Amino acid sequence: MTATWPADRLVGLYCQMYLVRRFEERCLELSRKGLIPGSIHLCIGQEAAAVGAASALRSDDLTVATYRGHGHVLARGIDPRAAFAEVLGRQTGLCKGRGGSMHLTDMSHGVLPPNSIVGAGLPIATGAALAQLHKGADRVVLCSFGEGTLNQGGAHEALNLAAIWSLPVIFLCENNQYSEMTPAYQMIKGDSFATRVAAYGMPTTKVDGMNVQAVAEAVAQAVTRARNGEGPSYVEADTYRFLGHYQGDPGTSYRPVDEINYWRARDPLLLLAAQLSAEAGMDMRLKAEEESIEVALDTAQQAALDDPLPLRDDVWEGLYAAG
Amino acid sequence: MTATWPADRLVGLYCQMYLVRRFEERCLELSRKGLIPGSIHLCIGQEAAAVGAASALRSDDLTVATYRGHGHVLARGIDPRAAFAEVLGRQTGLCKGRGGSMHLTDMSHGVLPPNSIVGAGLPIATGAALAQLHKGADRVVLCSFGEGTLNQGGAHEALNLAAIWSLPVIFLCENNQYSEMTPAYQMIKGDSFATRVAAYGMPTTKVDGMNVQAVAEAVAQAVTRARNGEGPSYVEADTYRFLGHYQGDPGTSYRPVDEINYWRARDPLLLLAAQLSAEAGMDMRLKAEEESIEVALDTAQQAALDDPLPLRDDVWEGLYAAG
Amino acid sequence: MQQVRDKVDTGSSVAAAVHEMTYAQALNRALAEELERDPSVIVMGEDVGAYGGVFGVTRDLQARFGPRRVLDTPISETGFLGCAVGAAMCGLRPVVEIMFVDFTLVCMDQIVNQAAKLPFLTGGQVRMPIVFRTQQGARPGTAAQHSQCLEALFAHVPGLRVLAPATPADAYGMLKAAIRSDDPVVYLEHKALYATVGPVRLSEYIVPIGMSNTVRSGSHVTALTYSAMVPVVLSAADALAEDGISVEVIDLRSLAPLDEAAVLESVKRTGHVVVIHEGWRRGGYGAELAGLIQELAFDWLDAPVGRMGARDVPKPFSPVFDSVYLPTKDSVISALRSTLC
Amino acid sequence: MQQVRDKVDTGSSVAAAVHEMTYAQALNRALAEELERDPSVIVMGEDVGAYGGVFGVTRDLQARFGPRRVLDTPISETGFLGCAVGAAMCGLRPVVEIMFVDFTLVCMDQIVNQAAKLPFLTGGQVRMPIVFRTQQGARPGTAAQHSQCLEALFAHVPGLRVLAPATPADAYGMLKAAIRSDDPVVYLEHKALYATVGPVRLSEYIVPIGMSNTVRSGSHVTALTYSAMVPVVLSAADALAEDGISVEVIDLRSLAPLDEAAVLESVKRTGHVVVIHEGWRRGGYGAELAGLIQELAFDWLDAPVGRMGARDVPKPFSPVFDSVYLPTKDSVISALRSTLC
Ligand SMILES: Cc1ncc(C[n+]2csc(CCOP(=O)(O)OP(=O)(O)O)c2C)c(N)n1
Ligand SMILES: Cc1ncc(C[n+]2csc(CCOP(=O)(O)OP(=O)(O)O)c2C)c(N)n1
Ligand SMILES: [Mg+2]
Ligand SMILES: [Mg+2]
Repeated sequence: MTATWPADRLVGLYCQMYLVRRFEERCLELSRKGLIPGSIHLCIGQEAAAVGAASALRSDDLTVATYRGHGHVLARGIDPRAAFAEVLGRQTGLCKGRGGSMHLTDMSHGVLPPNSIVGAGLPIATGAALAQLHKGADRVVLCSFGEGTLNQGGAHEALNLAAIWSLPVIFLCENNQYSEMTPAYQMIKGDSFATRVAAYGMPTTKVDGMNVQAVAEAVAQAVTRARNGEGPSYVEADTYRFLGHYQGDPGTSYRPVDEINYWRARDPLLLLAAQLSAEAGMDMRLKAEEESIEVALDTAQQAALDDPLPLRDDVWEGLYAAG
Repeated sequence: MTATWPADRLVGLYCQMYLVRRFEERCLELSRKGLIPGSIHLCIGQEAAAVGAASALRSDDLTVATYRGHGHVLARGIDPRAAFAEVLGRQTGLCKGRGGSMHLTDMSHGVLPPNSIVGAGLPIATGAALAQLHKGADRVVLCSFGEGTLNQGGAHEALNLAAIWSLPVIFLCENNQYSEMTPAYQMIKGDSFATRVAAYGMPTTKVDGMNVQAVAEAVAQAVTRARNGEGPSYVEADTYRFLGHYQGDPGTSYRPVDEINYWRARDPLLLLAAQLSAEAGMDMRLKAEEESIEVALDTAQQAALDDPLPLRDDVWEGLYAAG
Repeated sequence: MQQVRDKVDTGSSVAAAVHEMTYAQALNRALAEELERDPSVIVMGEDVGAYGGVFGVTRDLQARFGPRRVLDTPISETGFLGCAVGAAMCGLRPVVEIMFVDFTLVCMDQIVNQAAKLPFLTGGQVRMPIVFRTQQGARPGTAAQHSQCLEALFAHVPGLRVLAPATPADAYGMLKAAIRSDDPVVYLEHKALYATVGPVRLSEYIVPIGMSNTVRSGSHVTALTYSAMVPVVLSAADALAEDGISVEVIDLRSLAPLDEAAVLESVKRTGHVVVIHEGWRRGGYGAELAGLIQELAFDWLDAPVGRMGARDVPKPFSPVFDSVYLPTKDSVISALRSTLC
Repeated sequence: MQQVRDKVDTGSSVAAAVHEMTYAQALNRALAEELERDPSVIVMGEDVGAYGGVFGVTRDLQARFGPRRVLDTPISETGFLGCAVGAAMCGLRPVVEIMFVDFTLVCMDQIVNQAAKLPFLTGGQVRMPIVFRTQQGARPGTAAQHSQCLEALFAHVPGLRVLAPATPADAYGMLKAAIRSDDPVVYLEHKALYATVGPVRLSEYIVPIGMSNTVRSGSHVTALTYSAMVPVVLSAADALAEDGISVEVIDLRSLAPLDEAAVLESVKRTGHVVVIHEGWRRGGYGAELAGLIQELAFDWLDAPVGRMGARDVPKPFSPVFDSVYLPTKDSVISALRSTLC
């Protein structure tokens, strides 16, 4: 990591992380009230990875995330109201209520469909990247996934394709130490996921996934490589999900309290706020920012709750191309 | 490699390679005459890998081979007549004519079903190994496949399973430089398949796949490890198929003549015969051995040709367990 | 709500005690008893060991039988299903859990090309005693990739057995039969059923593969169904009974093999039949039933075989669509009614 | 042998010249023309580039259009199919070759969970113009893992189009339609047909998706078939004609969507119908046809819908079984005859 970035820049990242955090906390609340149907997979604790990575992208770059993708998607600047509306199953949702929490897509913001099949996103990201090369565009593709995904064969096929075709993809592994309820390092021999990826012939880096600037810098390097036609890279962010695998899992039965506490003390928002607070007046400034985000989210959430449901008779919509 | 083995031992290996070579040349002839239906995938040129590896096994060990598996299967000591009968689709065939050339199975000789889906054999081999551990048996499993197979995701999943569960498997990669008509090194970045495998946490070795003793020794080491409960290993034998991918492919349009000639000069039978011929009387001895193999194959082939076809009405046989 | 009238109990019922338990508990119990009974039975899957399975079906099994018999796997379905195939050929009896049926699509090769075919193509040299346990079905808020019912795919493949229990009793008795079968069984649980409670006669209660269950007798129309549609159809039948319409409800339970005799007997008696399932209608399991019934009971049919299934779209997320996506009590009532007109 | 009577030619036929060519050449020609016409079309697959495809379908395309448009891939079906899915969402029109349909079982997720579902679940934000080219079918000496016909699996999945051309003309005209379609198309060629020769009207000859072809008119019985069974059924029809039995043969060509109108019109006219295909009979595509026909033409049927498919076993290797495994001219003759008795 280079020197600490100027405060303004860091405040921007803080605000995005705060937005993601609060969006998800609100989702959890809505889910508990029975207003969000089905499962939601929160990235609370992992915001620095999503926000740091997205900050390294150009607005026309592309993102391929997963079911744990709220952070990645929001960090691309999509409309929170449309995101709320989607998880609430409203017609005004990003996917007109057809996708839900696991599939928040916004092609107009470079957000391709997040995937709920573990590993499926990596090949898809290579294809998005291939299309850019093909068009002579210098857009890059950010593909995020969890460490457990590296046990899925299709992910390996994609890593190899990206390497041999020198595709502009950044593979961002958010190593949150668990795959569902299973400890990550129980499912590999040794202690490195990166070695596997390196074997395909691409550079790998490990960063502190609780430090948003560190993630942003590592991803920015990978983006530069990709944009310059030097091919894919792998960035692994060490992180932790503070809650369970999904809203129905307390996340406490299979993880030691000490471990949870250790990571919670490394909350990416707390760390950055603490760092920034050296600056005079910063606490107040952050507080003000938080409040304005809160207001925006209030408005977005209420609007989404008031939004109409899809019409039942439109159940066929989108299935086939017109004609 | 240690010192050269005693001549008797090498003659034994030579005979096996000769048996494989001649079995396959006969198959090719039978295929050209229209007597063998469908495709056959010959391992001519690669005999040292199959024979060397099998020589390191105990008779109760297990083999999981592929569609290019005649060598591996014959080297386990199965009855050539039953093998001929199978490729000819006879009721007396190893699989009663249901399997054919790609699936020569003989459970009584430790030969599990060879597979014609690229990569499918690796997970299956891990399961066979798991079953041995489970029973407290010290049998090991030899799993052979081509280098192109390491681009199939399922193969990676199996390598990882074998590593984390410390399974007694020897992964033998016969790197014959091509996957069908595609040059192997065009489909990976860099020049090592082994690095990928090493990343799962198992030892890897590369051997001259045209030197039967070298293969035998490398596999023997891996077998010892496996039998001692030290887990899987990977052995990569550099080799070449002298003919096409299958009998309908001359194998010449996509491979340079120089390359073919280079490898043909390294024919594992020629190399071993040349090495042995330093010994007095050896040429005569090998000739005699070859003749007796020839006679045995004549008999086996003729018997198989005379063997009955399956009965059409037995088409359901074997589908479900009795009862 | 549900009247289970099993025709057969092949086990010794000496020590048979009836317990109320959930579908998930019944499965758990069956697994525990089979692990106990036969040392060659092993259980594998994601989060099935230490955690006990995301639906709790394998709870406590690892603690009781150890990590060599109850194995946590990486997210490597092709890997561990293939591992089960290899193990089965070498004498083990693996019960593998594929967490959602949707994920079978990443490992179909090991089910369809390997498990289903190897016994046959080796001329019967190997047998394949594997149970592929998985769960399917749509629930409010499940989306397109976590909600499918793929029984039609599996039932098309020679070599596979396909079972779909609807009650705790069957979950228990059919899982035991599946584990003891020497053929590969695709065992389709339903996510909506795990918490349902019902009586289970323990010990040697086995439901033979291939046997349906007539859960309600009737004379006017036959309803063929299975899995989570059974209670829906039963409640439709209850409602129709009040109007004097007598519906016979058959819970097929075993989709491959099918209890053809029971189906034909009923259809020939009523002359009217509707198939109800949650898989997509086009090319669904109901297509096979319709094809078979119209062929073998043509002269007895007073109306075409009715087919109800999910709408032919991926499951849409918003629950507003649920009632048009799946058959409901109301839509079943009207289908049963209209086949009689 | 085959009388192709297409009903529609939507293209300009100004420059249309008729050439004799093989099915493989017709496919090659269609690919070349579409690559030429539309720079967003790309071709991917194993050995499709430098070598030109193991069946020669992509011959010379890489030389002509370069390795960025015609890509050789590793043996990574999940990888390159997923790559096609991603590329299609970003504006390319990938045509991927899966060498044998049997191998779709290692990458079914990308076809069924991704390509078929993403357009719908994104609320129509993305389209999926992919052609999954593959070939299926049993031939003498093909064994269980290289011989399947899996159209029933694909036709069950909402969101997919499923095509199966029987002639060089259709191979050409339907591939062009598939490439121009914005929906994912599973394009099922047949290994036994690649070398068959027939007339092809080049240039803008397009066979719209969803249109069947009545390849022989008849009045006594309707035979519904497709792919390599078309010539078999036609020869059976020829033989029956000598006995005064008039068989109408419909080559369905498009399995999803189905040309329901044409099927029903014919069946209502003849009152007798037999479906003939090479996929397994149980749960095969014929089941859907039987289900549909008995439902929509119940009162017109004089006999049950007959279904012929492969025996419900994995394809056995020995050719001695071929005549019991697949429908043959003789077995088709007797099925057509017996439906009339
Ligand atoms: C092919 C497949 N197998 C299993 C699952 C069930 N599943 C959903 S998330 C998950 C764990 C993924 O772990 P990881 O990749 O580390 O991501 P994380 O959830 O920790 O962010 C599993 C097993 C799935 N969705 N797809
Ligand atoms: C899943 C799958 N994809 C493709 C094929 C077609 N195929 C058969 S052999 C082969 C090449 C395999 O290459 P390699 O692993 O190097 O083995 P070799 O044939 O050289 O011995 C291919 C692509 C297949 N059988 N299975
Ligand atoms: Mg994780
Ligand atoms: Mg090779």
